Amino acid sequence: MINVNLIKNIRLLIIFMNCFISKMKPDISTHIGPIFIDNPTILASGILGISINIFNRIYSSGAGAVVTKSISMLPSSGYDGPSLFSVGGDGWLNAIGLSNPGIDNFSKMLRQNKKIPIIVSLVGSTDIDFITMVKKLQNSKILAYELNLSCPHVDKVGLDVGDDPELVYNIVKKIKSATQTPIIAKVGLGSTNYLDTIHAACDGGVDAITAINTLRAMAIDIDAMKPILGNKIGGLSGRPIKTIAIRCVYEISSKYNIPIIGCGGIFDWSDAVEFILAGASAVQIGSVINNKWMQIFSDINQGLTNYMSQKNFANIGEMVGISKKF
Amino acid sequence: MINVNLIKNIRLLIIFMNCFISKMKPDISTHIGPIFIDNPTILASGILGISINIFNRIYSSGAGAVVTKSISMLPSSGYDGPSLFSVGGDGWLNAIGLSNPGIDNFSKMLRQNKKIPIIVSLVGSTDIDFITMVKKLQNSKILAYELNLSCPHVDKVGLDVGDDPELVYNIVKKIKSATQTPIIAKVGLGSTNYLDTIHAACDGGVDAITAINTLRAMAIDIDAMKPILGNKIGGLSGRPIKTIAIRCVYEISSKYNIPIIGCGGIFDWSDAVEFILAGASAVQIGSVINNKWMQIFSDINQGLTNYMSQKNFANIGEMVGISKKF
Amino acid sequence: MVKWLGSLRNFNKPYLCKIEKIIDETPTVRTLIFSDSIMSNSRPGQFAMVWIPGINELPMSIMISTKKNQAAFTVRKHGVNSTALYNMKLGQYIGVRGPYGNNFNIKPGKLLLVGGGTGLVPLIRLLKFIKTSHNITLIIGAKTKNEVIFEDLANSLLQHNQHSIITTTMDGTYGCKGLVTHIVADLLHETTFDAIYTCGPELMMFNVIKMALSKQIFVQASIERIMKCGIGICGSCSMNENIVCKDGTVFDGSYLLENNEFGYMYRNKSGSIENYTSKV
Amino acid sequence: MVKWLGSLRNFNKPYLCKIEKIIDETPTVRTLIFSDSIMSNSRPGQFAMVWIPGINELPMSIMISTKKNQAAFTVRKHGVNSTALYNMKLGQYIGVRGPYGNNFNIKPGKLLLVGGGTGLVPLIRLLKFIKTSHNITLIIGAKTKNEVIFEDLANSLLQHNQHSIITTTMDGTYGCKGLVTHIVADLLHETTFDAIYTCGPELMMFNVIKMALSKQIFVQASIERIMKCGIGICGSCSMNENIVCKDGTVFDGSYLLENNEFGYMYRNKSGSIENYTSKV
Ligand SMILES: Cc1cc2nc3c(=O)[nH]c(=O)nc-3n(C[C@H](O)[C@H](O)[C@H](O)COP(=O)(O)OP(=O)(O)OC[C@H]3O[C@@H](n4cnc5c(N)ncnc54)[C@H](O)[C@@H]3O)c2cc1C
Ligand SMILES: Cc1cc2nc3c(=O)[nH]c(=O)nc-3n(C[C@H](O)[C@H](O)[C@H](O)COP(=O)(O)OP(=O)(O)OC[C@H]3O[C@@H](n4cnc5c(N)ncnc54)[C@H](O)[C@@H]3O)c2cc1C
Ligand SMILES: Cc1cc2nc3c(=O)[nH]c(=O)nc-3n(C[C@H](O)[C@H](O)[C@H](O)COP(=O)(O)O)c2cc1C
Ligand SMILES: Cc1cc2nc3c(=O)[nH]c(=O)nc-3n(C[C@H](O)[C@H](O)[C@H](O)COP(=O)(O)O)c2cc1C
Ligand code: FES
Ligand code: FES
Repeated sequence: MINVNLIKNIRLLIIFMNCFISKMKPDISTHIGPIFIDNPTILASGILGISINIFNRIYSSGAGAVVTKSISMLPSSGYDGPSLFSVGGDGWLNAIGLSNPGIDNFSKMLRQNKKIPIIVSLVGSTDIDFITMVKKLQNSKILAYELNLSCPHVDKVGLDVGDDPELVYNIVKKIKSATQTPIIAKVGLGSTNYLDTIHAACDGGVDAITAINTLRAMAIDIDAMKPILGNKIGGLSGRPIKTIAIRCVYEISSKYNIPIIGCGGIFDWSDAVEFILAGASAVQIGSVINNKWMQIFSDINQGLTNYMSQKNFANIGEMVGISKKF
Repeated sequence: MINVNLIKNIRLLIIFMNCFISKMKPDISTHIGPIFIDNPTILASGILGISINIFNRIYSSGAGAVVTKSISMLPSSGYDGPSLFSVGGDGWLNAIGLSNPGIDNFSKMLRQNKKIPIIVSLVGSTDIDFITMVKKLQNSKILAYELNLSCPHVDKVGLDVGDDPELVYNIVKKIKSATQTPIIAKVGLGSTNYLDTIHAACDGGVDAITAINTLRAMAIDIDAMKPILGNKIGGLSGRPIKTIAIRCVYEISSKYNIPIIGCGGIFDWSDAVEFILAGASAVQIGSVINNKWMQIFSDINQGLTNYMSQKNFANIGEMVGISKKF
Repeated sequence: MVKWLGSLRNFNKPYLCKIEKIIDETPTVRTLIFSDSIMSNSRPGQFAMVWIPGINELPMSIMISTKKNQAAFTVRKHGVNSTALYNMKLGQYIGVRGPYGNNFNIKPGKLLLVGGGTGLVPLIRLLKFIKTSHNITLIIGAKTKNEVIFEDLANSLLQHNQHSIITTTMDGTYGCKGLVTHIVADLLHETTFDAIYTCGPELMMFNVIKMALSKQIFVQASIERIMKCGIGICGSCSMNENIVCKDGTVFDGSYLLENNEFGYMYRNKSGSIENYTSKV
Repeated sequence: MVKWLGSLRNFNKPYLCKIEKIIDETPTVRTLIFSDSIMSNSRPGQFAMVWIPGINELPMSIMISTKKNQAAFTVRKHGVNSTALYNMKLGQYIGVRGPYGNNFNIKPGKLLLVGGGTGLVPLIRLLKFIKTSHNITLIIGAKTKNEVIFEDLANSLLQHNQHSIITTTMDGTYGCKGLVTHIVADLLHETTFDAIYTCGPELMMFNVIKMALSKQIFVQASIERIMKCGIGICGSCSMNENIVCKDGTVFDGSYLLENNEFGYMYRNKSGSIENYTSKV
């Protein structure tokens, strides 16, 4: 009897301690379909993501993963400047024009990667573009591919592809049969229904969706009487787009059973929480890097951990999409 | 000889004085196709525009015209609250749900209008809805009709109509044959290409375009873990959407030869100028009314006048779309 | 660089507050108390928009609490939404945004406060702002005995002032019998005041204002209309050319009497005109 | 309520300034002067992004003006864009945003400043911040006589200091003959300094740093890379793990020597690596 009681008590103690520990330290690792990362903060594409050294610095600063600049078949210098400026309210307009060193230079560099969870963003016009690039990268350590179907200011790529669900279906399907590496489709708001693009990507077998890219926008200087961006039209990022991005994540997760990475206007941990409650399994951090610098990843992870403790969430999975219950 | 010289001098003097006067006081009246107003600031639909007394107060405060709340066939109480709140950065989310007293109550009231340039906003699902409402208003003094093809958060009206170019064509065409009063189509960014909607409206004979309405968006409270708006999803207005609205006005005016009323995120005179340089012949003022109250109309007109003097514009027509020259 | 002030409170976004105490005032009226320094510092006559998460949002006059940094709402269960608010439990959260609207202009001297039902809320807050030199007469109107609210609270708030509290019920089960307006008429017959403040049913306020003005007494009333935004954007609270949430809710009586909607009609949630007279 | 600070200047948006004065420094270098109190107060080493409306935007070190509240850019015509800036006329507008980047850490004592071409700009601004107790040696490097800039200006800025200005041209048409680095080597042979600051062609800086560190002298250099955003978002200015526009542009020499891209390679506008050696 005494023994049994003792065992019971020890068991209770262990359960109690586990509760206590899990309450003290919620688990912020997250599964985005087949993709697993230590924490849900990911560097967004096009932000600083140009070299292994930078990826390493950002990963060491606390990011769960990093997305590269969107890489294309050939090197590109991008547009004339101004290519990025503030529109106030922590909003930014950019028309970098997808400058990148091209797949050959980039794949050479990526072969050096040993330990960083790198998501390679690819941009192209045809299924052949994408397949070719994926093949060139097959010997590198890559966490996933992100297909940029949503850059709003470069012709024939990005949104011009994303706006064509059939093409999206083809691209995704062909890449899926060419590689085991998970595929993420990054969508934005173009001139067709972005939900159709997602539908097509899902049919093609995509593993996750990133939503959203920047929104087509512009600014005119009233003294110069000219558009400011070198390319005149560009993409709006930062705070102003958050409520639109939240709506998209909520809509996608209400309609499709696909893991989502939320992106757009995340500024602090509470924004990250909002995205997760809306249905995202992870988040991407873009323009805010200017204000908060690389510190932002660990700041968000810390805030998220505190929130989870306070609200008694043991892991991210419990939180994902919970606002849809109401 | 002396006489001739004197006459010459007087002539020169008059020309000089005219220059001087026109330089001192640019003309801010504006033509929006067949619509002529004393100044280019118009109260946007859904903002305070509920009664003749309010219209009168706003007109007296300096607005060039006022747009009514969107009126539907039947009275509607709108959505449960919260139906409007701030998302920071002078951005607002709303889902009022097109509450309005219905065409019968409204047309009765409108018959009292003697002198106010009132643009009546109409919302409906079919051409018959619109025609019926126009007929009920035919004995009232109305400057123009604005067709709400763009409310982003009420089913079967607004964007659900605007996203269907064929329906838009039909509606515009039928109203045009039923009334002499000018027709404005108000567009927004829905799930099809808004430029197709404009194309259809132009084919149907529309007189002007208002761009843009609010953008579909939402916010979740991370403590309540619930969407905040009673309707969950609503429309984003205010500063955050300005650069998107400017882009739309610039795009429309680059592509179609149709007068445009710019709307979205106008906060002060410099924003109004930016819209005019992008291609708008007039502007609508919405959410900023909360910060600046009714004063905003004369403030903008004053700032615009100063700007025009400084840049030597004699009238609004000279400014419209001038940024496209570059 | 334009710095984002996101870390400061955004007064125009619902801010969640935990209900820390509930007082049952009458069988149908409750006071919900919560901590919030911003609401606790609001001026008399100001209101908040109160979010009952998942249900609706309602305008509520901001009630005082006896504790520091606290505020409260006193709600009568009425339709679905006020009943949902009334039914909120201890520890649950409500969202508040505001405070909104202007406030009573408190004159020195001898003041008459005339409140009916939950219309007493802004008058109770007014009592928090008076000086000991003020002489206060407070009329508390109710339908019946168990609907009388705030009598003890008012007594304790007025302990350092020369004052009198008159309670009146329509059925005479407590205090005087009859309408609030009868008491006012009697009082104005006997004495005079430096100012009168009133909040309650619109017809009551209408009559109080007429009586006050006939005696040339400064009078202000706090007006209720349907409010959806509370901040002067949606127009639902309009009363003639006035936007009650922004121009008011407190108006001078003289101004109100010129407004031909006041006392006669209001707009329902669709914005259609409805008449008070048909409803009373 | 979160108040919008739109009326304050947004430092990250191009702000138009009128060109008020133009100085032809050499047949290919001009200084464009404009009024702007924010730029005029920038620290030595800081740069601005300069918009030539309708053409392009370029990073430019912020040059001083002798007048208050003014600043300037000193531009060498080079490719299309710098030539467009060079060709701007009096009264025309350029857009400026910034100032960006960190600044030189000015030590007390005896300082050596080593500048080549328009790399002299941040060093001239540094002279605005020195105290009369500073002893300054300034080396002005140029290819040939008519490319020597800022000699008179530096003399007048240094009039209250113990100082010496050494000019050197590669072809010996003015001042000493030979590379800047030869002068530095000679100087370090004879004397020592409390700190060395350098800006100019990267290989020149690389050699100056090596010499300084071999004598254990504190040295800082201001680095140029392709800059598209100037504010640490686009990544185009990266040099190994450093983001030059945000971590720099000023770095300690000891740190730079550990960076295996410094002195050897940079990224072109597409982000592809190019070698300096192949270009010099
Ligand atoms: C500034 C302001 C302050 C308020 N302060 C308080 C307060 O402190 N305590 C409190 O209990 N209530 C207060 N109210 C009233 C409250 O906001 C609700 O209107 C009331 O509780 C009824 O809401 P409901 O949704 O439950 O009823 P509903 O179902 O909305 O309404 C029931 C009936 O009342 C009518 N009605 C609703 N609101 C009004 C109105 N404003 N004027 C005229 N008729 C109306 C409806 O048309 C309907 O016929 C205040 C209102 C305003 C505008
Ligand atoms: C922080 C900073 C401060 C600067 N300050 C000044 C200044 O005060 N005065 C001034 O005249 N210029 C300055 N520059 C250089 C200037 O921004 C332009 O790069 C230069 O004027 C050439 O521009 P361009 O477009 O006319 O030539 P381009 O046509 O762009 O270039 C011509 C060639 O130079 C190469 N190149 C361009 N920029 C760089 C670079 N940063 N590093 C290496 N190679 C490059 C290009 O790849 C190309 O081969 C500065 C640059 C930086 C980053
Ligand atoms: C300067 C800049 C460059 C970008 N480049 C890319 C890109 O190459 N590929 C891509 O998919 N998204 C690109 N984006 C979009 C971001 O990845 C992100 O989707 C967007 O900025 C919204 O997030 P944010 O609001 O946090 O910045 C870029 C954004 C910025 C600001
Ligand atoms: C509370 C509110 C109600 C609105 N109601 C309508 C409406 O009934 N019909 C309509 O066409 N637009 C409506 N709108 C959109 C505005 O007319 C305007 O297009 C939008 O707010 C963008 O302008 P702003 O940024 O200046 O507010 C509404 C906007 C708000 C904020
Ligand atoms: S409640 Fe919306 S304007 Fe008053
Ligand atoms: S120039 Fe963009 S990060 Fe440095």
